[in-house]
Amino acid sequence: MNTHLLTLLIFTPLAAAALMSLVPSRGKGLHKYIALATGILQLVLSGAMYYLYRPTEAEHGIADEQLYQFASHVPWIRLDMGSLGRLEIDYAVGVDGLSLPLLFLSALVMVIAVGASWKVAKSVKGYFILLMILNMAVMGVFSALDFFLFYVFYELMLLPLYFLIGIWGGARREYAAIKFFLYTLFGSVFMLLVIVGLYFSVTNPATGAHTFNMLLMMDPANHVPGSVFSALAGQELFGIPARLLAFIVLFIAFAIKVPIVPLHTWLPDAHVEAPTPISIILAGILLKIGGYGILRICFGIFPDAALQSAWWLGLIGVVSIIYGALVALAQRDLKRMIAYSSVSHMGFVLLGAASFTTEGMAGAVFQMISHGFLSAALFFLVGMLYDRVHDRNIYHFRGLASVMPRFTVFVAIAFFASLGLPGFSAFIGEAFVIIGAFISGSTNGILPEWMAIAGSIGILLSAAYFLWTLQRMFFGLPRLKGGDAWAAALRADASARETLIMVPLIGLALLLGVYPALALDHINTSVLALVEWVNKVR
Amino acid sequence: MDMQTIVFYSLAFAAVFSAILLVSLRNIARSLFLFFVVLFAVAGLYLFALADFVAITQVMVYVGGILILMLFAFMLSNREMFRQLQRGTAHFIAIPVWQALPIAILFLTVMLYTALHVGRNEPPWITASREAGTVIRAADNTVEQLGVHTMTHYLLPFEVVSVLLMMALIGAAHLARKEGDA
Amino acid sequence: MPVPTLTYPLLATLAAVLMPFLAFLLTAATGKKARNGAVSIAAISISLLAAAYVFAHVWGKDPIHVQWHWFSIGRQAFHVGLLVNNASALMLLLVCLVALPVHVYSTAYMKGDPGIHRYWAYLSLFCFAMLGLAVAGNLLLMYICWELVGFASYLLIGFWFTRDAAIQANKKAFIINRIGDLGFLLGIAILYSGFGTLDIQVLFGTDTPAVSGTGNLTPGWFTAAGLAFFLGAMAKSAQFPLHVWLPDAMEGPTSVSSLIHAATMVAAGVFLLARVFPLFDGTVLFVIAVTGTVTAFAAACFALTQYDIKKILAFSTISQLGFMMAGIGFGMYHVALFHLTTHAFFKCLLFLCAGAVIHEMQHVKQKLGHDFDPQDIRNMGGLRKHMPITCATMSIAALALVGFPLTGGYLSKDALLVHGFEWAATQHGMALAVPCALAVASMLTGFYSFRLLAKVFFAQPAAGPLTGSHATLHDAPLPMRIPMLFLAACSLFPLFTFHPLNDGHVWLLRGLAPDATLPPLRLLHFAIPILATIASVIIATVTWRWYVLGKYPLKPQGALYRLSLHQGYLDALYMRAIIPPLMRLSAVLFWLDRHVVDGFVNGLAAGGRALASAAAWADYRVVDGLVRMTGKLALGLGNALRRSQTGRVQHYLALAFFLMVVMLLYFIFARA
Amino acid sequence: MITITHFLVVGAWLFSIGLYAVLARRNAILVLVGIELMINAAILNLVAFGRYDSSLYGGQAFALFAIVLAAAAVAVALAIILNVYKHHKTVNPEDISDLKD
Repeated sequence: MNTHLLTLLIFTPLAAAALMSLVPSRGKGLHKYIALATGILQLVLSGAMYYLYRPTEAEHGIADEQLYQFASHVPWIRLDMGSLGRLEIDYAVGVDGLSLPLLFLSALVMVIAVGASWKVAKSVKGYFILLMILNMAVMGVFSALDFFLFYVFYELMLLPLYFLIGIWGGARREYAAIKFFLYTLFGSVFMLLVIVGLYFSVTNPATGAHTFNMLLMMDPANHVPGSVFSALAGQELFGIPARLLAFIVLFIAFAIKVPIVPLHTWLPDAHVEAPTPISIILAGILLKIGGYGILRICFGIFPDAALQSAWWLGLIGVVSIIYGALVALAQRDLKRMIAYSSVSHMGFVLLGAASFTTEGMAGAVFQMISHGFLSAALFFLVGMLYDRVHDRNIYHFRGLASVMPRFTVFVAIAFFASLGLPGFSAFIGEAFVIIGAFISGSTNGILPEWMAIAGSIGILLSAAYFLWTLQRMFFGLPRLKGGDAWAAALRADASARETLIMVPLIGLALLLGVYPALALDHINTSVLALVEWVNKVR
Repeated sequence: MDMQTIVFYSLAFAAVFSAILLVSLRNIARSLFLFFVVLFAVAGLYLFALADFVAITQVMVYVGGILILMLFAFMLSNREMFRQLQRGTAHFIAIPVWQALPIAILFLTVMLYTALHVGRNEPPWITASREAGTVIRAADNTVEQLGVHTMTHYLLPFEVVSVLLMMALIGAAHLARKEGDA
Repeated sequence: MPVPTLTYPLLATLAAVLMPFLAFLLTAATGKKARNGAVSIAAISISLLAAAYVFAHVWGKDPIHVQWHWFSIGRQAFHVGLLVNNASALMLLLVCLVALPVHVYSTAYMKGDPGIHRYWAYLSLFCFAMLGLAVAGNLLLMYICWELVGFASYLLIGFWFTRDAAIQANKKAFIINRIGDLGFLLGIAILYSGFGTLDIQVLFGTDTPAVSGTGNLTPGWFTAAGLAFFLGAMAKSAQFPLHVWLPDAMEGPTSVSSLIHAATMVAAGVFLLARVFPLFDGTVLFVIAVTGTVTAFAAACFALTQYDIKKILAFSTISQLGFMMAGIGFGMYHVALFHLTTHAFFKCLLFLCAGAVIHEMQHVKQKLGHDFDPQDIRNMGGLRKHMPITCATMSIAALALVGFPLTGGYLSKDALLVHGFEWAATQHGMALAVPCALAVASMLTGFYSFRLLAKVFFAQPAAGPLTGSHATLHDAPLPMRIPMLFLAACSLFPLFTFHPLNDGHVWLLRGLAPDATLPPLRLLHFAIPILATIASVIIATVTWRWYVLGKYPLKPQGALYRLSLHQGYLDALYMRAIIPPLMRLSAVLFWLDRHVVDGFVNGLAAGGRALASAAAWADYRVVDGLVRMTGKLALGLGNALRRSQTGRVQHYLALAFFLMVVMLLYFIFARA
Repeated sequence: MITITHFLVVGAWLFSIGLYAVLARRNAILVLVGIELMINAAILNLVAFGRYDSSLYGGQAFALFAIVLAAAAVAVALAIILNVYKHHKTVNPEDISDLKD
């Protein structure tokens, strides 16, 4: 199996960025074509990987290297630190059924984002270079198997995002950018502490040196006896078991990304202020990094603590679902409403993950993928409207269906797909999260049944706010705040480019809804391994 | 509380309060009069330390000499300068206040601490002197004793001081002469 | 799982289900050019033929049960399965039988509508989902079809999307149906957690159904599963108090109302309950029976005073669905399905006739240029002379609804009532109220049906748009008349039995009969049909006197009258007691989100900023001041430091004293 | 009973106030007054401690010397201030920064 495929996937954007920096700013068209070509190349690469990936049952749970394919493992930093031992940081990447679908999703969303950026006019060169750096960081995060490498990519992601929101954003862009930046940084700074703690708690059995390798961190056999995060030592910090504390710290770091209530307030601001492509990336990819981090790192390295706090995670999930949906109901800004609906939908991810059943967890991963497509579609649709009239207030529109029929069809499909209409991917995700959360009560006793029931209320509420918006904005006789000027601007229905962007998103949501095995076949082995891994600790 | 203590406290209070008022007033002339009060009160305090001659000297030299010197020297000089003195500083709360106040308070704290410390554990030489009985009593004739000691034991310092005084007087006279005379 | 062999009945089933779907795709792809609906009609015709073939093969013989692997989660495989047993075969055929006339009818009824291409697409989508629902062999698949029919119904109710009432109605319909969907989904979750499978054959099959035990479930959860499924059925089949969406759903085209909101989709709840029937224990059955009865009675009461012709029929539908539910509750799901079948025909016919009337009234409205409500029965009257065929067919349908002898309705409704009394005999005493209420509801049915007929066809038109403009009225065009006549034929008894007065010979009941039956009370089988018929005749006479001869004795201002007219104020209650608090809650939460949660974050930020500026101040004044002092200390040391020198005595003094204090402090502490 | 601490406390206050005047006031006269206050505080301490030395009367003798020296210092200082005023037309020490090069 080709081991360089993954590395190629990660660093292609970097090469593209370098190439772009050589192209003078005057060559305006060229940058976006380079970006598009890079995106398509990545899409092809990740598609090829998706096709070549062979799910294999892991013998030793998720710590088994067998599970990770396209892996490459190269020593990166080796530093003799005297009494502290040797510093061992590797360039270790590899994908399993958890990360591969997300990788493919990211590649697709990146192409969509480039497509959505077609009309960017403000310093095009810088914009696309930043986009490429972001692209690389995202790919790296999903494939890193070395915690240090992961952290580097994770932090690297922040910088371009900060500038992309802060320079190309809306009216309050600086506020939103700084808020986003600080929120994420708040989480990741503490994550670094845990990483260092883990580093000193884990040794590589092959070399005897401390290591940042995630897979080695997962296996309790590699823990240094008596070290702070050793599974057996049961150390305490501030009166809390150290492993639980570390789990909570990591969880908060990732939960900010997901985001959970009450750590979600960066999201509406960031989404509202960010330009459309960045909203798409934020919703389509960034939120998934949170979910991915929780599954891969929090659950993988601290299964014991994860089990201990599963009830709380489920509760947070349920609260996020209902709270996000209720707040979405109160919105007047279309983009903000969709942002809150993201909070609600990502709550399902947490609820499913916390159930620790294969159904729930697979549902959670599936929901992440599905939400990736659908939220990207939704934000793109909002962007289409905003591009035309520079307004997003729901109350300023009425009867759009008569003005822009094609656009309305897209919106209706995206809305119904998001509210969990069967036949679309969100339904499979949400239904199995609910089922998983429900059977958790009788199989492993982690989540009480009422959480599943409460979570399903979120499905009801999502129907309420989506249908209300549909009714309020799109149906009825046309009446626009901007009058004839708006009508004229809106008369231009979805263009060829916009249709070309929407069709694959909706098509994939539909495809996954009708034939979920496409994703589930890849997800299954990893989820099974993870569930068994966690349940082994009990 | 006996009479003695009351008088001591009132004198001490008068001294300290007048001093505080002195430094916080903007009007220089009033400050100088307050200085007069302070000097008198401190002279009174000397009496409690059984230093009657020092107290008298204080009144004579300071009140009769220095203070009058200060007042007259400037009040009798040109009017412009007097106004300038009257006005004092234009901005009372100036940056140096905030540097000075902490230092002063710090000093006060340190000294109060020391004073209390001395009060609690007496220095050994005081204890020794108390035991040896070499403590000045109210009945002692301090003027006589001082005169004797100045002329005998402190003769050298006395002479040095007199020379110094002479130099100061000559210097002051030199400084005070009219411009262009040199 | 081996790939199932494709037998002809199986292929026919697939064809029946998938043809409308193909039609949907084709129509959707063709877009605006697909105006005549030929594709859809062809598709549903093929479906009808296939369904008939399947029915012939399955009825009374072995059911078709196949499944294909769909996807796996973990080690658990999920299948797409078909299960065609008697009930589904019947449903399959019934849907096709009703859908084809409606399709044909629509060609005339919807003629000239600018969005007709959407209409055909939606209609085909609905047929696909409904047929899929009938044959789905797996609860998950069934759920999918279940939601899809709801979605198609949403689209069709809001077909005229520029009408405000229509889009309000479809939103309401979908959201209330969502409540039911949640019940269904939870039911699925409970069953899945208890039995680890969702296959209907495995769960409820004839051989050794899994639910004969309670699996991993406690009895409480078992009951809860039954109630959850019932919640699903309640919303879909418009049971009290979730029925409020159905009257509003009449905003859709009348042809849609006839197919979806009268004959097929709303009956899906009954069908679902019949499919999962073994799941219900005594408690759930009792709840179902009572809810059904309440629905039947309340809706019949509401129907009494409505003026909108479609609303009357809508409440009548709700009432009849209540009858079916009660039948399920009695444990007699075969009777419920029988009533479902007869009801599908006559209620569909009623709507089609009403559609024909509305169609004509619409023409009158356009011609006269008057502004009046073409659906209001107060504007009608005397239409018998102008629309004889419509009058005849509608009368047949109404008689079937009332349960007059020689009609299908007579057979099914009386069977239901009889079983109701038999069921009450097995329960404790209070249960007798249930069949009694049903009997009263049945009489009320007679009243509102005759009222409708009398007002529309027989009475003299009141002073309204129809006086003097009769010449413009004529019977419906041929494509509308044929379906009406066809359905009228189906509403009569010969389709079900050759013995018009005894339900004991109905082939349909025999084919579906459950294992356990209630102890029969012979007397009732004679008494109830006779009593019911007599009551109907009396009611018919009374309504004739009241409405046709104009001897109406009541005043329309009574409290009961208003209660009935406003549908028991239930809708108003929802609009006041549920929606505003929910919206307020969401507004409050948003406020909290902005001001408390986000306020906390912003507060932290502000605190951070304040701290930072304090630090900056301290840096400038204290630290920098110290630095400046240090600079003074280093007066003679060099040019760099010389710049910070003030050359002022007081500063040097301050420094000196400061250092002195420091020194003193050092001594003090060193000594201590 | 008036103990030595009493004197020391009063002395401390006077000294600090004087110090403050010296550091903070913007008028040379008051700076001078501040210095006098500090000297007075010192003298007070001298006489207070001098009570325990009846053999040599060191405290009181040096108190006398101090008073005399202070008087001399004041005379010289006033002369200087006068000259400074003539030169700079101000008596605010803040404005006199000739020590700076």
